[in-house]
Amino acid sequence: MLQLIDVSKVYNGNVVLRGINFELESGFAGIYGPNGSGKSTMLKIIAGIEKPDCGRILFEGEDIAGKTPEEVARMGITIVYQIPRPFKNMSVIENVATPFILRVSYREAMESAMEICEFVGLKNKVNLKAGLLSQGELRLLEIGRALAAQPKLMLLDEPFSGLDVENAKRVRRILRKIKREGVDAIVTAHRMKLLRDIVDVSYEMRGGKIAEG
Amino acid sequence: MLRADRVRVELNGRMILKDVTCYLERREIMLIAGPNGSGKSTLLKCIMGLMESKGRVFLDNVEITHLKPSERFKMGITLAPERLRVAKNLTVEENVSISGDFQEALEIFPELGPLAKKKAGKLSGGERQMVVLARALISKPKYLLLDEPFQGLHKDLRVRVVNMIYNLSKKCGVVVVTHDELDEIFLMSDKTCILVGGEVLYFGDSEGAEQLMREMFM
Amino acid sequence: MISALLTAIFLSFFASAVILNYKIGRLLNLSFASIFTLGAYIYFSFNPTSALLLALIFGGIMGAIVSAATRKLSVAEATIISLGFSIAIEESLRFLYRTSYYQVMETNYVELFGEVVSIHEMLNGAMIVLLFLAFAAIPLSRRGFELKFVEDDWELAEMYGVDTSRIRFLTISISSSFICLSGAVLAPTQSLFPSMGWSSMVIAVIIAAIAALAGNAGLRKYGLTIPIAIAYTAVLRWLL
Amino acid sequence: MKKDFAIILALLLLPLLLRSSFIVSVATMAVVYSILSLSWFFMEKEAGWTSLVHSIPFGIAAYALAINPVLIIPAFLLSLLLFTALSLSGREKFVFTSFITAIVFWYFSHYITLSVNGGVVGGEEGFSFLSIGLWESYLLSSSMLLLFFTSFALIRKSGLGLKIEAVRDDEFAARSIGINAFKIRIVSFAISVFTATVAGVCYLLYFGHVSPEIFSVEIVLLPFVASLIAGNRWASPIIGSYIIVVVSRAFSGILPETHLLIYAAVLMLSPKLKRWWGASAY
Repeated sequence: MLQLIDVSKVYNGNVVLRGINFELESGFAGIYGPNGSGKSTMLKIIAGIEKPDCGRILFEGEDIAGKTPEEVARMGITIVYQIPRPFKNMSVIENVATPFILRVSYREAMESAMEICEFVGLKNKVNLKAGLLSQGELRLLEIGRALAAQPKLMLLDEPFSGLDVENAKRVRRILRKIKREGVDAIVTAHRMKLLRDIVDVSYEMRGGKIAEG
Repeated sequence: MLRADRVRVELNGRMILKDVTCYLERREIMLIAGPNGSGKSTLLKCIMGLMESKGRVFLDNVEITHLKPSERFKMGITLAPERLRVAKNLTVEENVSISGDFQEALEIFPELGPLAKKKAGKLSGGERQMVVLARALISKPKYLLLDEPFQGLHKDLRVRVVNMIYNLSKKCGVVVVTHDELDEIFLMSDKTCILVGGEVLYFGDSEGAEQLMREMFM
Repeated sequence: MISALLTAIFLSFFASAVILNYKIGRLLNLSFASIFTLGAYIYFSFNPTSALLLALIFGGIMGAIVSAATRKLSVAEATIISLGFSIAIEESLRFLYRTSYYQVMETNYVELFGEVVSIHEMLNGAMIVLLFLAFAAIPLSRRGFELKFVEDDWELAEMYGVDTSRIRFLTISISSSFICLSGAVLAPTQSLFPSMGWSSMVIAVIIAAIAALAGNAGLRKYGLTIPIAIAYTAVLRWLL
Repeated sequence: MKKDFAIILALLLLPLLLRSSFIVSVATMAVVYSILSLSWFFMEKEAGWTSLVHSIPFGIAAYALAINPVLIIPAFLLSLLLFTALSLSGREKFVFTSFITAIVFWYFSHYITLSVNGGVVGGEEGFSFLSIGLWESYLLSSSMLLLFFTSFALIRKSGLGLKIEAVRDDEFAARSIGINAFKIRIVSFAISVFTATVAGVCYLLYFGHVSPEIFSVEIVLLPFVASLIAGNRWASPIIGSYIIVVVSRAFSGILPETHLLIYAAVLMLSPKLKRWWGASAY
């Protein structure tokens, strides 16, 4: 369903991605590698936030390399940022309801948002301003908001970074639930260990190159 | 001794640092580890005085909490900031000579020689990191705070910087913040401070942190 | 032609002050409009020599107050505060001087390159050129290097031992003092009313914006204000 | 929100009970400026843009109606285009690009002239139009104020409101969940500009005359000052407008420019006031 063909990216003279070839048919794919290896850049390029310098990105047979972030999002690809970007002056439930608004009425959106809040375990904080959440709760909120966009493919950029053991476990549980629901995802992490039990296939990224491993 | 005493930072109603206390002597290396967003860089900024915070900071038993960053610099604290921070429209030479003599920087990183007249904004990541490090090193600090010093560096350069940190610790205190490639720095550090979500999870001798570090990062 | 050139130099001087304040003080200093007017009013309230001195002092004091009031604020907030000061000065002038002044100086005219120019205008021009050169000399001075660093990344400069708050304070005070002086110098050739400074202010901001678009490095952007100001006055003369 | 509505209703009904033409004339002025301030407040609080250029949709609308009522639509579109163009400079710079634009426009507004039957009208003098009478314009503008106030309350509890707020808080995050941020920005501008346009129409229908003074710094700053002076609720811009109009009327005999001194004070204290009212700065 997603296919990257010879994708490269250069930032002021630094080659970040060199000829990435990557394919995901279904399920969860994990990418691990050290900082600066290009994991985040690859996800950003898929999500349309960065433009690749060359190469093609096929999603369900269509080339999405030149599309804007909102077009890509509407096709069913949603990104969860490494550093959470909540709508910080809106309440938790409004944050989650916003993606639903594009499809359904206000009331239905709020109801569905409530379900999602329950799903990610933020049910008792729905009326709190998002800016007041802790780091772990913000990550859950981000995942909830991404789910609310009803994606076919989720891009999770280091979902475990910045979390203590307890919150990391919560995120892991939620990712497993998402997997059971049949959503596909690409997940990145520092170490393979973090991903081992949730991904179907894992890749290693180093110096802008990707290899199965 | 450089000591941060119950440093606390609140931003828009959210706690970024919760009563962090840590200290190091001169001729020691302290590693500050922790996941992204756990407040490591914020702690360094508080020690440097770049951020408003509650709590106190002492340098050799003198309280410096109310001093400006420029005054703290003159007392011997230098910060090499993260994200390859250079003055983009200034040349490499100008960038470095804010804190000392450019010739000394050349002794540390001869690679900067041919780049002297180039705008720092046009450098690659590794070259920028060299500028950042050179600028910090030639200021002859008593305490050096390094925020992600290995960002953008290649393998061989990384080894050089690790050795440099070790040599530096013979005469000054070094604080290193990093969340990547911990092994080499961890093994030579005297103290370790692990931050998670703005709280100190562990602070003390590095030997005692080994088990925890292996669990969390390695 | 020559008087147009003098206007252009005045405008580029004003624009340079705006850029300097924006880069180092991190605010669009709208209080310049009224500080300029203040200078002109001071000229009419005292004898010429002491007026020039008083303008320098008053301008400096106003600048110091503005700088103190806008410390550690975002650009937008600081700009709005400087606008508040501008209106406060303007209204105080309106309150103190119920009438407007207009004075035509009796002066001798000389012919220069086939054009009649008043001696007074020439003198004014010379003063403004001197002020402009003084401005241009700041980046070349010993402090100039630190200034350049502050312009580019003030936080970095602060952590490497540059006292940015002092530099900011001095920059805003000195430039305000110069603007006030230029108001006093130009007063005899202008009609006076409390909002007279605004037209120069607005033109200066536009020139500064164009110059800042064109170049970001050190002295060049100040130098660039001259051709832009000349082009501006030329267009204006052609239009009207 | 209900409390705000009650306050406004009380403010609007009071002059009707007192039945004094003087009070109604002051109140009408306050209501017209309230609509303007409310349009500004919508853009500041809901969409996150601090504008100092609301005098333009307000003034252009009045001018357009005075010259030829058909021109209202191009006037609205022109203002919207201007807002959009200025917003390209980014949120932080919008404050001063908009201010400078407003001032430049004020200068040029003195040259808006028309030749009618061989004579030239406009310029410094401005244009005249029919006034619909005191009581009529009071009823018209207060019903407009109520209408806009309730529709803003409804918008905030709707999908559009959520989208506008999402774009305000984090444009990038909003885009990556599929919201067309630029379109939403223009929609929020259109709402604000439309409200200001209606305010301009009410202004002209009441005074029956419009001159370049409508573009002056005073009008530029009025919504900003009015919204800051009385808190950070949705009723604040309206209460603030009442305060400014009443104060400048009360002191008009002693010191005609009193309200400008208030402006200066509010501007100088603006960050303090914002913190005091607990408004977050964008």
